[in-house]
Amino acid sequence: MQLEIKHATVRYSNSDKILDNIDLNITEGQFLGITGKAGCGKTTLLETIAGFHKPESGFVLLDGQNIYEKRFVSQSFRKRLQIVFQFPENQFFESDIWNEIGFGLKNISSSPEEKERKTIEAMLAVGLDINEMKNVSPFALSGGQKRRLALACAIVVSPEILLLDEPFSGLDGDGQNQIISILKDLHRNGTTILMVSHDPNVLSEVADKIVVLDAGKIQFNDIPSRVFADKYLCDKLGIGQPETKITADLIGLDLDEDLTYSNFIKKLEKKYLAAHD
Amino acid sequence: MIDLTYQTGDSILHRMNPTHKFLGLLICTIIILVSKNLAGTIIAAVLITTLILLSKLPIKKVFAPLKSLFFFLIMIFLMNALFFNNGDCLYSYHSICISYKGIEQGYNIVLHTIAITILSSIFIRTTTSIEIMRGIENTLRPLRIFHIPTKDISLIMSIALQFIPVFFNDIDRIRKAQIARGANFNKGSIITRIQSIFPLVIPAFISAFRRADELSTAIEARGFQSDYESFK
Amino acid sequence: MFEMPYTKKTVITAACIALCAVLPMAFHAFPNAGDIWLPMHIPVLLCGLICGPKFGVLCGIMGPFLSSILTQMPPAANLPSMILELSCYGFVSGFVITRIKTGKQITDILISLVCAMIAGRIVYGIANAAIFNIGRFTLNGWLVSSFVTSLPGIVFQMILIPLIITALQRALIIPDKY
Amino acid sequence: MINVSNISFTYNNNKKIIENISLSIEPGKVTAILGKNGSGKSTLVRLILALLPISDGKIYIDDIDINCKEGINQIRKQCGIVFQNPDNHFVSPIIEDDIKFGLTNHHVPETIQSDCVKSALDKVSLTGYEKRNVSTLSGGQKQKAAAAGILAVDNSIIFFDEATSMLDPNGRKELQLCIEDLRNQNKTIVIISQNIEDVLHADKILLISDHQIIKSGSARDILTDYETLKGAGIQIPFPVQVYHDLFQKGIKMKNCPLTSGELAEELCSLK
Repeated sequence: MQLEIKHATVRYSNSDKILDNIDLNITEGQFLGITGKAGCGKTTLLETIAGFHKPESGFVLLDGQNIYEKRFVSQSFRKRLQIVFQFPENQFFESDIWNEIGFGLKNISSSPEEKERKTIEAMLAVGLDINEMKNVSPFALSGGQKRRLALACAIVVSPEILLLDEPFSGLDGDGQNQIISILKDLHRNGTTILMVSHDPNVLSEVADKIVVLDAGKIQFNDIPSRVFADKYLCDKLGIGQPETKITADLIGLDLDEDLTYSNFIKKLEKKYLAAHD
Repeated sequence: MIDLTYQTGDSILHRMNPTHKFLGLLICTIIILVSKNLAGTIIAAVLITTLILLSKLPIKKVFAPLKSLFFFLIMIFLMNALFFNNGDCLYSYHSICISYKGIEQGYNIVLHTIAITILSSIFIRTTTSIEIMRGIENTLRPLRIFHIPTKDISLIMSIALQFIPVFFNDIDRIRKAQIARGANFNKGSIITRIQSIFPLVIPAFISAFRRADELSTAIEARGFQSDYESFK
Repeated sequence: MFEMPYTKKTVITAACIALCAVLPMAFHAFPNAGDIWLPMHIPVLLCGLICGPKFGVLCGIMGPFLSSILTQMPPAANLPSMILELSCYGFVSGFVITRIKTGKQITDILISLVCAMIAGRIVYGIANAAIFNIGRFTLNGWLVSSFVTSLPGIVFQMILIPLIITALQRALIIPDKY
Repeated sequence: MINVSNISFTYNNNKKIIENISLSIEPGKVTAILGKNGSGKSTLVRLILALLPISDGKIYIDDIDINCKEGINQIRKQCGIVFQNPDNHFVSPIIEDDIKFGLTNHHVPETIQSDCVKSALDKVSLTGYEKRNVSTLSGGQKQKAAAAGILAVDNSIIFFDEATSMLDPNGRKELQLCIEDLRNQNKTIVIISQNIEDVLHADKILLISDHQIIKSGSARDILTDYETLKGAGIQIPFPVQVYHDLFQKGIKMKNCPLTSGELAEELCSLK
């Protein structure tokens, strides 16, 4: 699977350029974080990749095929690539969860048994209890459950590429951890994930590489430790730094290329024990 | 605010007090409707030309609404000309009866309808929707003597205006979400296309009503005293 | 009618009026079965059913008016007959649902909808005849044609409106009737 | 001064949302109610503001019981609330008209309404936004305009019910700064939130879990108590998490840090 964006420029009907000459290459099985301050074009980039904004110039290629060409079959594209928008809770309409998740499958003609299996799989993946939830209405769920249901609706077609726009916004500590573990499982099973997020801590925890956008241009496309290296630049780009990096800099601890929390604790422990021997 | 029809400008009409404009429109419409004969149409024509000159609006824009009315007006004219029979038919073929009276009445109605359409088009293009709401609010005020809660009505109108851009974005987001899930809206037979309306309309109503529910709590918290109660 | 505080009914009516303007605009964008499903009628009927006859009439008057001044749809010429028809929808649906108690919500709703639609169509025919004073002969021609053309729309509304009401109740936005 | 004595609330008499909660909101202080989604904190606020009927228990504002007419008038006069969704607050597309709606409800004479609007907008640093259309504002600005609507009628107690949860980071910063300003104008502020960022500077925090207040105390008491926070499903502050994990590994810091600055000091003084 090869997803390339070649010098794409996107502009809404009368506004100035939202995305300006974007070149991006997404390889299979990658977990790519997308960040930047408000209005830098993060969501537009995600929606352009998902086929909602035809670039003025440049292309979006999936395995070499331009997804905006007329004869490009959108059904198969939807099967391979799914997008979950910010605050996705307002898309529900079915009378119960089972049909709500199954809606995605209805448009991709697969056999009833397979539909049954896939729907159960999706509910398990997002931690929704099958027999308790089967004929509960999607509108009667809590905020966190609705967010996980929206995720289930996307992963039921087992897409190769999953795009998420701020999946944690509006959730509490528990809700966020649940979504993170779901995304980590999906990534482990080989799904390529593109995630827009403001939270440097989560990005440095889960993302292999991070794209930083500013005024529609890509400023960085690198591993977290290099993206968050320079405090002054991070403040200027409005992306902030993960707390592990901030504290490590304050006490002069070298995290060498790995900003995750577990590594931070390991390094601290090593430094402390070394000082005592 | 989606003021698709408002043309920015600062002609006398744009600056005129919205209430007077609204009352003026109502009065002109009634005059045109009441004046059955040719005189009414001439007055209307003179009135419209002066208003168009005053408002400095592009002519094409003012006459735009007539395009969609074209067939409707022809139908009205034919209905009157062919089927109106009160006696003196020039030529009749069981129910069809062409008469002078019918034809005259036909083109009178058509001309009056055109006049009213242009008048309201001028009014809409020179007044923003918020000004229109204020105009209506003032015109309705005398109805308070019939115990009609006009303050509540004007609140409802201004809430409705404020909701329009919000609902528009909601529906757009719902549409994108459903397309992302594989729904397609313009392919397949009539049945599938009608069925494709459900995943849009139901969520649109749910999110609209949820917003209304939250807003009603908010205005209650802001000490909203309904007009209706104050009348009791 | 459902037991709800006055402020909630006023704001729901405002939402329905806004939807009368937004729905045709939003669904004009893509050609799915044209205007067969009559987007502007649904908010008025819902408003009548949920908030009662008074609010239903208000929605029936303000909805098309707001839509007309914002998007020229309906054009000023047939605004009066549209207002008469929709306010009749709002009033009759609200009036009937408060009167009948068949014990099952779905039947209450369907009966109120049927009465509202019949009354609405008749008023629309008479209003058009009066305004464009077409002779008596064409009046019933007009009535018959307006019923036939909007039959698919009527059937669609009979399916859609109960679905929306149950969904609203599940989402705890409006209370249960029984 | 609001006193709540063991109120509880059940939804259509089967689901218990609030169980026997007592609390008091002192004037001039910033009180925070912290709890995860569904713990009942938003319902608690709606009960205090008489927007929902209490199942049992009593709520007093300046010693007037709120479920009488006079009580409700006092609540409306003294309390204002900014809700979670910035779009579900406004009653008019123009900011000035929306603020005037609140002023008319509080019977403020027509003549001085414009100055009230102007001064309220200055207080939330939205000077000159009177004629602006609401749909052109950002999320953070909308919440500040909502706060302006409350300041205009001079409510002395202002509730923020998860007002930052739908905002992006700079919208959130904007609103947090605005809350800080209000604090200096010695307004009584009640912040309801699920993330610790909003409640760091509160004078008193009430921790809600499973429909009950399980702990109340200063910000430092609550936010450094690892077990209780974990039990209540709240995200643990980073310094407290580090303190706890190092403690597990036998490395003991003198006292539990709350800010990254304190954490750095503790770590340096470890050697």
